[in-house]
Amino acid sequence: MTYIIYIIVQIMIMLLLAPLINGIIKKIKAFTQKRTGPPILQMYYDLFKLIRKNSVVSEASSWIYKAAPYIVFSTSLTAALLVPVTIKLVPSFNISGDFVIFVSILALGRFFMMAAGLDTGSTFGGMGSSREAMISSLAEPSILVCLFTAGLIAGSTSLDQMMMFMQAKGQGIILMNPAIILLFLALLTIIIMETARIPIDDPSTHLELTMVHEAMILEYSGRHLALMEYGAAIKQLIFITLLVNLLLPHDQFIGAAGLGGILISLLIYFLKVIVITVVIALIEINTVKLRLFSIPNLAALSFILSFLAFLQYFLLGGGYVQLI
Amino acid sequence: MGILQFDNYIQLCILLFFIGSIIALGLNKKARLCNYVSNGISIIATALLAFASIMQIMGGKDVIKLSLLKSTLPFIRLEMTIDGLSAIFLLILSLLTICVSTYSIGYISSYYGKRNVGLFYFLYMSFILSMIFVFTSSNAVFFYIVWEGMALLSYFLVIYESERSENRQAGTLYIVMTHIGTAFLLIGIMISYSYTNSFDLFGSSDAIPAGAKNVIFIMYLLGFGTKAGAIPLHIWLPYAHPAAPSNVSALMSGIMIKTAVYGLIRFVMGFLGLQEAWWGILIIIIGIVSAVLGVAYAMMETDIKRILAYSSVENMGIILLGLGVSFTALAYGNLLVGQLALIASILHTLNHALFKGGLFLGAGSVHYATGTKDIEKLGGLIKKMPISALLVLCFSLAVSSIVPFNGFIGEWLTMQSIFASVAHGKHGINILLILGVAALGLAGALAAACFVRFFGISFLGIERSEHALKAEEVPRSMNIAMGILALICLSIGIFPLVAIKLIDRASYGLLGSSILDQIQGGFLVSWYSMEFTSNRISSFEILAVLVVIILLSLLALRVLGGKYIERRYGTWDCGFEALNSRMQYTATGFSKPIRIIFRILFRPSRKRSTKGGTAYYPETIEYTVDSESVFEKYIYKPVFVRARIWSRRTKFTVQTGNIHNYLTYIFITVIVLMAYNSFI
Amino acid sequence: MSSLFDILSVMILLSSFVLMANKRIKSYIKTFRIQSLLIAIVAGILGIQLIINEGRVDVLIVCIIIVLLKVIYIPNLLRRTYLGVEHRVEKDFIWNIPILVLICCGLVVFIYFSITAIEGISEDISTIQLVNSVSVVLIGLFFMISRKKAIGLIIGFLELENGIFVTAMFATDGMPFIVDLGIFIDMLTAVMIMGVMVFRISDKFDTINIDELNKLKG
Amino acid sequence: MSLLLLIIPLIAVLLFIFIKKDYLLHAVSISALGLQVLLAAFLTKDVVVFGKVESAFFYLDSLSIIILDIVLLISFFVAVYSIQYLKEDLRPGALDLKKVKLYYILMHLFIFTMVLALVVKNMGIMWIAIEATTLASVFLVGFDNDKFSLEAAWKYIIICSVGIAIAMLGIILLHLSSIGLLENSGFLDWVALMENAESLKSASVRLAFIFILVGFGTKAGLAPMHTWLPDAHSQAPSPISALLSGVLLNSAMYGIIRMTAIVNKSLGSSIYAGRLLMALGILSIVTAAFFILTQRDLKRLLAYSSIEHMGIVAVAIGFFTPLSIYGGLLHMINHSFTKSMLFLSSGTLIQKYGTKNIAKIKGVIRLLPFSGIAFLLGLFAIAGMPPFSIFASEFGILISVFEEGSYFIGGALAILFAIIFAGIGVAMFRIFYGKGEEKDIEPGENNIPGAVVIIILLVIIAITGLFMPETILDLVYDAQSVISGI
Repeated sequence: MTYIIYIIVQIMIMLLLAPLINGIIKKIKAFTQKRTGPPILQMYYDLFKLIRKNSVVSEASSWIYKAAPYIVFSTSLTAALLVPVTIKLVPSFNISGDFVIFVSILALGRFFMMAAGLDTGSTFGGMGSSREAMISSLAEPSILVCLFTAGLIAGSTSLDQMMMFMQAKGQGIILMNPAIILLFLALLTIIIMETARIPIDDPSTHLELTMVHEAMILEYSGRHLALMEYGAAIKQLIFITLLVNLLLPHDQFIGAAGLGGILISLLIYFLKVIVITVVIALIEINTVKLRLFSIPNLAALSFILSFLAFLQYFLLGGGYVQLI
Repeated sequence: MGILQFDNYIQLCILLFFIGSIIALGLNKKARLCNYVSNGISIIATALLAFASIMQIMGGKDVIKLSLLKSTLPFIRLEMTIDGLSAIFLLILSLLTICVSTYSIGYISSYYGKRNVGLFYFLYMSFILSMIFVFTSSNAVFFYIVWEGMALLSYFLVIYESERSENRQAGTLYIVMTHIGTAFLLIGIMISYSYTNSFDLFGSSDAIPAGAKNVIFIMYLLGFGTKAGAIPLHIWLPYAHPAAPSNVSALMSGIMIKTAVYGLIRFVMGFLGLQEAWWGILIIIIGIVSAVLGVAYAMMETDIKRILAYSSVENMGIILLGLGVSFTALAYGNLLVGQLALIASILHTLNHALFKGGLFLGAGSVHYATGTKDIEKLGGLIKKMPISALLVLCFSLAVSSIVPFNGFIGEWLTMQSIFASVAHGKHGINILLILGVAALGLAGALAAACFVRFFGISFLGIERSEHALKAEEVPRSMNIAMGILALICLSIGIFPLVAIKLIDRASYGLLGSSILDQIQGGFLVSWYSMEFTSNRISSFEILAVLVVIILLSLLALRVLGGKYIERRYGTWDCGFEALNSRMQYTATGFSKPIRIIFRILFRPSRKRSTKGGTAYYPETIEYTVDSESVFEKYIYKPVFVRARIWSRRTKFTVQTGNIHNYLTYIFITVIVLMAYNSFI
Repeated sequence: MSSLFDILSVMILLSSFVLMANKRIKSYIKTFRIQSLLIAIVAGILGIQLIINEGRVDVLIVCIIIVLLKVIYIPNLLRRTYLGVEHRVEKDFIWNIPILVLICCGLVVFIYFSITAIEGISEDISTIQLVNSVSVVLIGLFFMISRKKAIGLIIGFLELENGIFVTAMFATDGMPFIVDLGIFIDMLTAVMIMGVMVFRISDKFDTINIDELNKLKG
Repeated sequence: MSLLLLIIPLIAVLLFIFIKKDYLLHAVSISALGLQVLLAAFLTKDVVVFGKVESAFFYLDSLSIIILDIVLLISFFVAVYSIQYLKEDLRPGALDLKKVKLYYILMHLFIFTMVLALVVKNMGIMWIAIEATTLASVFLVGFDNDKFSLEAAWKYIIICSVGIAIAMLGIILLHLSSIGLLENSGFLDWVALMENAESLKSASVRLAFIFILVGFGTKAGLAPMHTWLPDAHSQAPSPISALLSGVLLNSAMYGIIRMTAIVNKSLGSSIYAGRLLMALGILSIVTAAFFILTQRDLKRLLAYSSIEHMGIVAVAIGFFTPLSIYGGLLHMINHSFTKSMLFLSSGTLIQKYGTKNIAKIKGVIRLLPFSGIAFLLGLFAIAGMPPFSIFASEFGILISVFEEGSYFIGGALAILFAIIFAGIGVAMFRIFYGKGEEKDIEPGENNIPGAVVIIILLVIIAITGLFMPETILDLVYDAQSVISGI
């Protein structure tokens, strides 16, 4: 029973919260540019409108093109199930998954997205796919090393186990631990790379020289486009959730169990997400988009941060958990 | 019991292949009959083999010993022993061979009247037979003989389409490389013989001193590494695999290069025993390099089968990585991690056999339908051959280690074993292992990119040439064969425990440890989570959730958005008249960002030439990119060229043609020998 | 008696130096005749000695054969061959004569040292005889190396055989007779074949300078 | 019976002189060799039963009978092959009876001399016979009578004569070492020398070995005295190349083996002779390995391969353990069959294409379905691929080397074999496939009896790799104990 409640809560929060993040970021950006900007809930309106519109489908395309949005959307949601928004709710018998399968599920979505980009026969789609392929290849080692290190610290590769460990170890060590700080920075960089934000990609542009994510979904319209956008937003939220719940755990501060505890926990979670959102927005405001071939530098940065985190942890030598 | 004993099945299988190959040669005038008969025989024989090997694994811990004809020469013994390890590799062989033989029924039909089908099947069956012998021989000499026989037969299969000069060159390169590798193997075997006085692979290696074991290990590594296509010994692989007919490529890539994995396990783990940690470390390094560079090179190719061949290098890298982790763990006395990594490695071997076999068959189908292997000339095939496309898509997902296919399971287990190893590990190695994790990530992502490119460029979009336009769906038998493979891939992906338990049982005899206690959930209810203590996954659940979410989202869209109405329209072409295939992204263009980032590996050279018109508005622009493997360019070519030059030069300075020089040689020899005689 | 053989062996060695110092093919043939004569004298003395001591006549027969073959027949044959093929006189040797002779001296010194370094070699044969006769063999080989024309090579070969023969004489009082006979037949055939080939070479290549025969290489 | 073996070829030679019809020439040639093979079979039986066949003049034990059998068998095959070969060779003009006659006379004399070298007891006579092999075969090498073959023949006779003369010096020194020990009749007698080896004077024996090694080594094609070999093998008619390579080299090697046995027994250890043999052997293998790589002439390549294999035999004999000698003798047998098969098929090939240049030959398998495939498989065989017979003996030799603890030599050998394989592969494999420019060559075998012979030889080398008849193995083992005394 808790299992089903967990799934419902998890999915609902993701569905409801994800478009808000984009709204907040856009609002902050507009604010700094002395504009009013779109309403904070604009993305909800967009999605709702898109869903009701008819779709235009390219004559050159095949079933891959039509299947891709569903797969992208649902892989995002499935991945979301592996990243609990609050530990308080996690059932003892969780949906089974660790960080490897987490990465793999997202890869499934990305695979179809890139394939769909090639399916229409459009130049832009291919270009977007090609660039996405490069960026994802560069990001993946960092993600794995980062999560692997976190897993080593926690003694498990399972994401919820890792989160539980982090908060069980409590207040003291987490923020003071250099390994954790480095991991935090690495994961933050990864979020920027994975969610197609400036300085990697500009989600608001449609200039072919700079597009990555938008180029892949250029041909989409109607409900397909809605699913694609929604999936991307959810993916962004997943990564933020991962960051805040893994490296800034909060549940240990809440003693109370039961419904009250869960609600408080969720509230703190919202706050943390918004804080990170603001941080991302600030980063986006203060940087310019990188040249495509400067992206490896950023990827290398995040990899080095993860690697250093591993080394830090490794040199400090603490907290091995006997696995077998 | 008599006939029911399963060693009889293996003998029967060997006999069937032997007879079958001769029948095939006899029927070379009747191509169609030969095709059906040969494939029938090999399907039956491999089915027997599959049955026998499963029986062996399930049946018990004791081994089957067989002996073939007795050789009269004193040091040659043709003995076979089938233990769990042999059986699991035989199972891999038989699974793939059944499918490949089914596939061949359709595929070879295009050879009727053009080529000697009888000869083909003679070689094909002898090749399979030689691989069976490799997996079962219990004597190093017999192993060596069949190993060379396998190389020889596969050489003839590589040059089977010998009218193309690149095939001939590929064949020569292949046989030369593999023979040089085998020379090292021979040295290893000989050194170990000189201490133990026995060629028995199941014997004891206690008599060999530690220093000699190190040398032997290096020799085995060089020998098997060449066959495995491990970088930097891989250069033959991307030439030889594409050159063979596709069904043979499937066997070569699916099984033949796995004989190296078998050899490493059998010779090093089984016979030598693991004493030095650096053995494993060396293998890990080779694995990492092969995994990353293999797929990076795959990304640059435009020939379907070369992409697949390089991808094989990558997967061999992952397998070797697992094996290296296992070796290291065992050297440190960590049996359980060793066993886990070994299982990971063998499981990935199985997986790779299945999906790479399937991909090569898919490449064969594409070649069959379009007559070209150049993906720049393909496109839009998904509409012409939907079933093949779907199956190739499945294999592509599997090779990119994406859930819910089997490739993911292998990678997951490898990752788990690294995790367990690091958590236990000695300090220095951990840094290497974390690089292994990064390499797995990079290789996985690049593989996904590479296979999106492979699938996207050749099956999606608009047809790029006449070849693609005239394509039709391939004969049913070919799709059935690939379908079976895809099904097995999916089932292993969803119910991995069946395979894992089988491998665990099979390799029990080797280390005497089992990880089964560490896994929760019974054998029959294997869709339960695959749990390794607290790290559990269940691809079944993930798949179920995925499907449910897709269905729910369809429902939700229906409710919220009303009926789905679509309008077919041309792709947006920026307002030009008509989009045509030449405006599509090309495979070369697709890989450009990666080519530029990793330019140190590829050394790309670009050439742009314009023709006609003015400088600003030329009529045609030709843009070619050449990328060459750094290993070929900077290691093999210089060595080879230098050797040739040196050889030519010394040849003419020694063998000058002048009789005075020749007499001088004799004169000097006499003097030198006299000096030796009197002064030494 | 041994001292007489010593003197003869030195003379044979000397004759091979003279041969090496010769410049013209005609003079090679003359010197070779003299060398063979010296060997025949050795064989004659040895033969008479053996008849007196043991009643063996074979060495004396060998002596006669040597006179017939090496002193009379083969030099004449070579002379005829030479006259048949040589049209103009050219320099025939690769280096200066003094250098060649000096190398030969070095050779003798080397052979002296290398043979005396072996313990127990001189139990049955005086060292000087062995050194001299082996030196003749190697000087013969060196002569072949140093001469460009085909006939020079044949002479060198014959000198080499002379050296071997003289070694056999000194070392073992002659080989079993049938062996000796066989050797002579072989040698005669060899020289005749070589002579025929010189004609053919002269035919095909218009020269008997065998440095021209260098098409087969590598 | 040995005498009969020697008389038959002489009678055949006499007959050749008087016969006027070409088919009679072929018939006499074949029947003479057939008779000799039969005789050899009887002799072999005797040797197997009694251990040796000895008379005042002749001596045959298992060592010499093995080589004798090889000589006669291969000569027989070559004779069969020659029939059609000569017809093809002389096709452009009318059949030149004189040339055929000359060919047969010389060939049978050549065989006669080789048989003589093997059956006699006296080392001096054996020397004479080996010198006579050169004299008999020199005009065979120069049979084509053009500039190249003349040059080859000239080099052949000069170098081999010099070499053999040096061997004579060694024989004299050996004689010297036995003076006062053996009776006059026992002078230069194999058996007597072998029996009394321990009491020979070691100083002369050592010196003698050097000269004999250089001398017979020249004839056996050991580097650096091998220089005549590529020229002679490549310029001779292919059947003669087969004889030279498959048989003649063995006869010379036979002398070295006998001598090594005596020296080792006399000195009481195999180190002295072993080092020299190994040095020359490895030098030969290295030479061949690097010269094969860029070889352009089909038959020169095969000739270098012969040098390699003689080097291998020399190394095996150099180690002088029972197993290494066993392997070495087996290797001589295997090499003879394989190499003569290769030379014969190369003859067919060269006649077909009219060139020996590897670069100009293409599509052999298409044009010559039997000889071509046999040639290809023969190349694999000669490079030591299992299951062909060369592999088995190379393997045995390697085992013996490693058993002795000579890892570096063993490793070097294994790698050199691989390099040679690479060389052969790079140089030769391309000739088998593809289409040549010469369209006017029509496919099909011209030399049918030749093709049959080649296939028979191929079957022999393919089967004996794993299933050598036990009788032969026993014989080889006996020969091994004759040499090593163990």
